[in-house]
Amino acid sequence: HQEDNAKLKSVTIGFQAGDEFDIAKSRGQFAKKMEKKGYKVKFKEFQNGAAMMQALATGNVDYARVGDTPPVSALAAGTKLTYVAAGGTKEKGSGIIVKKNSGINSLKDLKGKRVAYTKGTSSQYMLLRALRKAGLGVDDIKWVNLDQDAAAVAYSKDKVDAWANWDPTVAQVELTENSKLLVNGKQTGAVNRSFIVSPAKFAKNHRSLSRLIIKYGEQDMHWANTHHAKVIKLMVKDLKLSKNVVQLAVKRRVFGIYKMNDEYAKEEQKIANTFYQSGILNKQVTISKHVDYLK
Amino acid sequence: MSDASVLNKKKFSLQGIIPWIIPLAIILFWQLVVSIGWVSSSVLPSPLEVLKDGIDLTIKGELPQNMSISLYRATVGFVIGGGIGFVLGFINGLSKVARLTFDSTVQMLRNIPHLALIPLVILLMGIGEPAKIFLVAIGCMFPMYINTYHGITSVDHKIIEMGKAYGLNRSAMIRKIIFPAALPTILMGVRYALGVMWTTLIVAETISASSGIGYMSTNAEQFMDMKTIVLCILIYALLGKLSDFIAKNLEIIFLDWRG
Amino acid sequence: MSDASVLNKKKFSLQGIIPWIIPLAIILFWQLVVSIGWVSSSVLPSPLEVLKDGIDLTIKGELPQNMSISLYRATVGFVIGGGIGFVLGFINGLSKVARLTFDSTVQMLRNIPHLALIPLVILLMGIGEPAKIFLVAIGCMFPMYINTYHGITSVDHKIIEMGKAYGLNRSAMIRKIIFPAALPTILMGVRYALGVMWTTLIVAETISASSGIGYMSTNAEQFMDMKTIVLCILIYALLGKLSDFIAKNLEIIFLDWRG
Amino acid sequence: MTANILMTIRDISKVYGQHIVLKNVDLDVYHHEFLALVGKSGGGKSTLLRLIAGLEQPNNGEIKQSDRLIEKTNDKARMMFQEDRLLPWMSVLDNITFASKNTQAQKEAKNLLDLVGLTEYADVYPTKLSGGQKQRLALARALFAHPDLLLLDEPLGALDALTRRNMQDLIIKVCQKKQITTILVTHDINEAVRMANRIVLIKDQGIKEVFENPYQGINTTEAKEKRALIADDILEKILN
Amino acid sequence: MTANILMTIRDISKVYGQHIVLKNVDLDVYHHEFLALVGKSGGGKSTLLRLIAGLEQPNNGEIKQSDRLIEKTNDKARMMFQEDRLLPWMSVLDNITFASKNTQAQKEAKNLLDLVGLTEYADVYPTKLSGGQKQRLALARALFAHPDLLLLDEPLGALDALTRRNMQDLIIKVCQKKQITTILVTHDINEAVRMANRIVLIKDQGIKEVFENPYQGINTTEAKEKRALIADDILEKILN
Ligand SMILES: Nc1ncnc2c1ncn2[C@@H]1O[C@H](COP(=O)(O)OP(=O)(O)OP(=O)(O)O)[C@@H](O)[C@H]1O
Ligand SMILES: Nc1ncnc2c1ncn2[C@@H]1O[C@H](COP(=O)(O)OP(=O)(O)OP(=O)(O)O)[C@@H](O)[C@H]1O
Ligand SMILES: [Mg+2]
Ligand SMILES: [Mg+2]
Repeated sequence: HQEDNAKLKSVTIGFQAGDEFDIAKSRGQFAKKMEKKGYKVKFKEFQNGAAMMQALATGNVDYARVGDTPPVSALAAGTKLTYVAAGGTKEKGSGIIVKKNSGINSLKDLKGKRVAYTKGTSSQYMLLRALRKAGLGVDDIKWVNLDQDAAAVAYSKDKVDAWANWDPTVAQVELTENSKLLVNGKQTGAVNRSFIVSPAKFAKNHRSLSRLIIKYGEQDMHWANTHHAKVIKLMVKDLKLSKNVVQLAVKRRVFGIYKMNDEYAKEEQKIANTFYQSGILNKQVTISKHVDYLK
Repeated sequence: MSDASVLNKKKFSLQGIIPWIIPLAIILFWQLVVSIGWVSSSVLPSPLEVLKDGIDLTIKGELPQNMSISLYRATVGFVIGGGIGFVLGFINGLSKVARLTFDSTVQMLRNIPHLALIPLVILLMGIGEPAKIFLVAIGCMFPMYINTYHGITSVDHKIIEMGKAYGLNRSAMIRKIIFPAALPTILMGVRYALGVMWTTLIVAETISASSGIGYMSTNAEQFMDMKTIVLCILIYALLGKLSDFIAKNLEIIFLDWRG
Repeated sequence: MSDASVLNKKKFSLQGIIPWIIPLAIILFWQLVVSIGWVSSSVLPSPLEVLKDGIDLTIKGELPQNMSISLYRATVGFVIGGGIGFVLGFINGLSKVARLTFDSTVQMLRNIPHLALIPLVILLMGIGEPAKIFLVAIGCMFPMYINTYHGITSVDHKIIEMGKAYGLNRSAMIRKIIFPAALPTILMGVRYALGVMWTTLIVAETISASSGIGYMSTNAEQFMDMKTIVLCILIYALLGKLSDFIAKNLEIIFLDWRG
Repeated sequence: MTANILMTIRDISKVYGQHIVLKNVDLDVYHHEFLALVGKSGGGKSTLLRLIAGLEQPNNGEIKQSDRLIEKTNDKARMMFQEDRLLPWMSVLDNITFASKNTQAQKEAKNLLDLVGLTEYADVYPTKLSGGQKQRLALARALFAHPDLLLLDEPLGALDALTRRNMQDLIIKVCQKKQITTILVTHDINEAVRMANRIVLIKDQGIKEVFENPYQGINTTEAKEKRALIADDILEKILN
Repeated sequence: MTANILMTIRDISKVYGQHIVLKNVDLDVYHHEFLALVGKSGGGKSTLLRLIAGLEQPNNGEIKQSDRLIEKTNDKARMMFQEDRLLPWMSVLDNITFASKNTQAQKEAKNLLDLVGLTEYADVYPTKLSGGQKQRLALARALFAHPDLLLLDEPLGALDALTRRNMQDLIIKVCQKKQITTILVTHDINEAVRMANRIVLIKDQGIKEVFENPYQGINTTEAKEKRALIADDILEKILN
């Protein structure tokens, strides 16, 4: 059907440092290809998913690349958004880290321990999944809500015993703090996938644009998967992390931008259910109603 | 001031109403904006929704509990930080050597955003209650310092000289001349500090908090719970009004001589 | 003040050194703490590492670029917000009706943490440059308002009366009596506002920024780049020193009559 | 005679809290006259001047100048206060000219500064002046104005005999030249009879008596003696 | 005679910037004497008092009291300034007693308040006082102290003749009773000869002449006449 009116020239994409669009932006191909199709791409950087969802809700971005939990929270809060695409996971690079000498060797050992996480992010979901897997109750650990840098200091000074997080932070902590991943996302089922969401109305009216974005994005991701060295160099510069940290993080990650499918939607639904059951969200949402399965 | 005292009762009740006109106008405008659908209520909930949220949270006990823990942190932080700032300001105001030694450092430290200080605070104080109170104390310290210092260094040289000529010793000089003369400026510092007290809480309560009004506010932001976000903003505004009320009354009580 | 002027050159150079003793002591202690391994350098990098980081970033051009964009935002925000605060403070200081109408609202608004305002700012101003400058302006507005207002309402009634008795019209009264008399307090407001200007930036530059010292700092926080975090703290401190320097010189220039 | 009246004060009273300062005061002030107010410290002289200047409102009665009611600051009057009330942020010269829009006025101000003996202080801040110098500066400021009515509240209290005498002459000269009606508050009865053509004695919350002094400005020995007699008369009335 | 000296002033000079105020001043002040300083406005009288009180240091020379060099605030002297310098945040009564640690002193303070005629104002803030009332309050504050040396800078300039006379007597009485050495700055030569046993004329940056006045305190007609002669003498020296 006839959509994508010719007047639209500029498209705003929200991203976070080190994510899929950061790579696309740095490589430069994406914007060039889009321009050929008559779109000027504006990349807007955000420091966290919540802020990006805020910008999306107020129509300040057209596409937002976020983690798995912010869209769920936003939907529960009544934001009208649509999932237009999914990214890869960080299932091997996210999880719960502990110091090697901490004596914590299994999930059960977490009982009674202080575990750092950041409220409203994947780490909260990750922890809930991990506790369930270990047969522990929600109150069997001490939940310590901290921002990234605060958590880093707290973890290093042993103010917390474990820390739910994801790459590249996990990689960094593993390498600098003599730590290990107690459990990763693959094992807990919190795969930490990224998604690309759009304001519902925009998504409805610009489906072919969305297809373009997926198409060109996927090309960049393919490039990323096959040019690790270049991606690593790029991220070292962008994130100001040391090379071995980035190497570790990039190696265990698969980049990708895919059309939405049932499996991805179900992953999100699980998050929604878990958060609702734990009282974190006070509204149940049905993810499939907010997905555009572009064909 | 003097004309205020001759105002009759009728004018007085009007004086009580006028200050609320703009806040009310804002709320009405806001209700209108939401009602006519200029912004969707998921982006900006209407005042009524926010009120309902407030009532709900009060009934559930969440709001009173968060308020009281915040009040505790705020008060303790204010007392400690304000106290230190006052003492430091006093010493630096009185002693030239102290001033040379400390003032520059304080002026540098006060410029560091509380947000940026968090890692250092955790390093020094851990993640418990002391860390939160410490941050509030830091926040309250600076306005009290600056105003006390400024108040003391601006005391009219003539009356200090008079005090000297009447043989006041250092302590009497401070109690009877320097302190009362600096008090108006110091009370302005209290006014600032009372404001900062609340605004640092929102930062302090990102340190491993699970309660408090600042926690409530950042938590709502994470989950885009606009009703609670706006509710918190309103609560902050009302706390501001309360601080103003306290500051004004302190001025009325302690500065009655200014007529 | 007067005793300062008789100090000879030798004392002067000493006076230039003393203020740096404490900052230096802190840096030495910090180096020690890291050197003896009390904290790992991944948590708290040593001063030398931080310095190296600073030099690196300067050579790469990242630091100067971020500083200059922040400086731009800070200055524009300061001018707009400080200006509005000044005008509002002036009007409220002069007019009783204005005071009744606005003061209470301003006192309420100033209590709202910038962090909590972000959702509203995004709603009103979007995520571009204006939003960031807006937040800085909000921050600078309040200290300028409070001090201007307080300065004007505290002008000695006797000299205002004198002005009246010499037939000054309203504008001349303001220019020749009220403004100069309130200036010391207003300049104190400038001092506060210069501080707030930098501290709001860190919040403002979380709104979809990709440059600026606040961005640099939060970004470093995201990825636990402790060197840059600490570097930013040091930069903030130095900017504080700069603000202090500016404020002091404004005082020297405009308040020379206080001798 | 009424045509010649500049100001009418009718039945005014002034109360501070419980304290009655002035009660049912009536007084006419004539065009171009030089009036002196004398009376005991705390008797209400400054208060009366403040009422005339419109800086305060009476609790009762009314004051009219050129048939206009004085309801707020009296625009046609200028006042030299009992304290100097100088502006610390302005130079000595600017303290004189500060209320003037006339840039030509600079010359007159400098001239006045000469006359009060402060030529060399033109550019310093008034904090550098001695007590009497401050008072003379405030006097120069008052004489610089061109009002219909000049109110002088103890303008010469801090001056030595010689300077005082010179300043008395200066005041008389300027007020005559500019045709200014003047009300002078003074504690020095000799000063009053030397300068004023009428002397008003304030006592017991009101005007006790008005003394005519036709010998003002006359320099014969006889006039001097007559003035001394009037002064004695006033002094006696104050004491009893 | 030297045993009787309370204070020696030797060769002192005081310069403000380029402006020489006092040059090579020498003066002895005797125990329990009443000294008056007279001279033209701006002549350096207040400056000399400030040097004696130790509030300022001379550029040259030295001042000793009871053989101790005055290097900082003179602890054995109390000063009444030319301006009132009252504390606006204290009641009238507290303004008198503020420097005293003696709680018994309350009674003396109230008594003094009676004597300066401010009984009914004990509990109000000094802003409510008239110019002359403020001055009397400052005087009461000075007389309340028990110094070796009392410095009075124009204590009675704002008072009417009657009140002034009463205050003169009060000062003399209190200083005699408490055996206080007093230095009084005044513009009123008659006041000087009435109160002081020596009158120092300050002129041309120094002490021009010291006049002995053996008739102080004597109430015979002859003594009055002699005093008048001394006064005339002083006046003439000021003028020329
Ligand atoms: N702080 C100062 N800075 C500069 N000059 C000053 C200062 N204080 C006083 N002077 C100058 O010193 C001179 C003497 O002043 P001083 O106050 O001693 O005079 P005085 O004899 O008390 O006069 P008066 O009778 O008018 O009070 C004056 O010319 C005055 O301008
Ligand atoms: N603002 C005020 N509040 C209360 N009482 C006042 C106020 N101003 C003046 N008074 C009282 O009014 C009376 C008259 O004061 P006023 O200043 O007119 O006296 P005065 O005749 O000028 O005396 P002086 O010669 O001492 O200057 C005094 O008793 C004083 O205490
Ligand atoms: Mg008076
Ligand atoms: Mg003097």
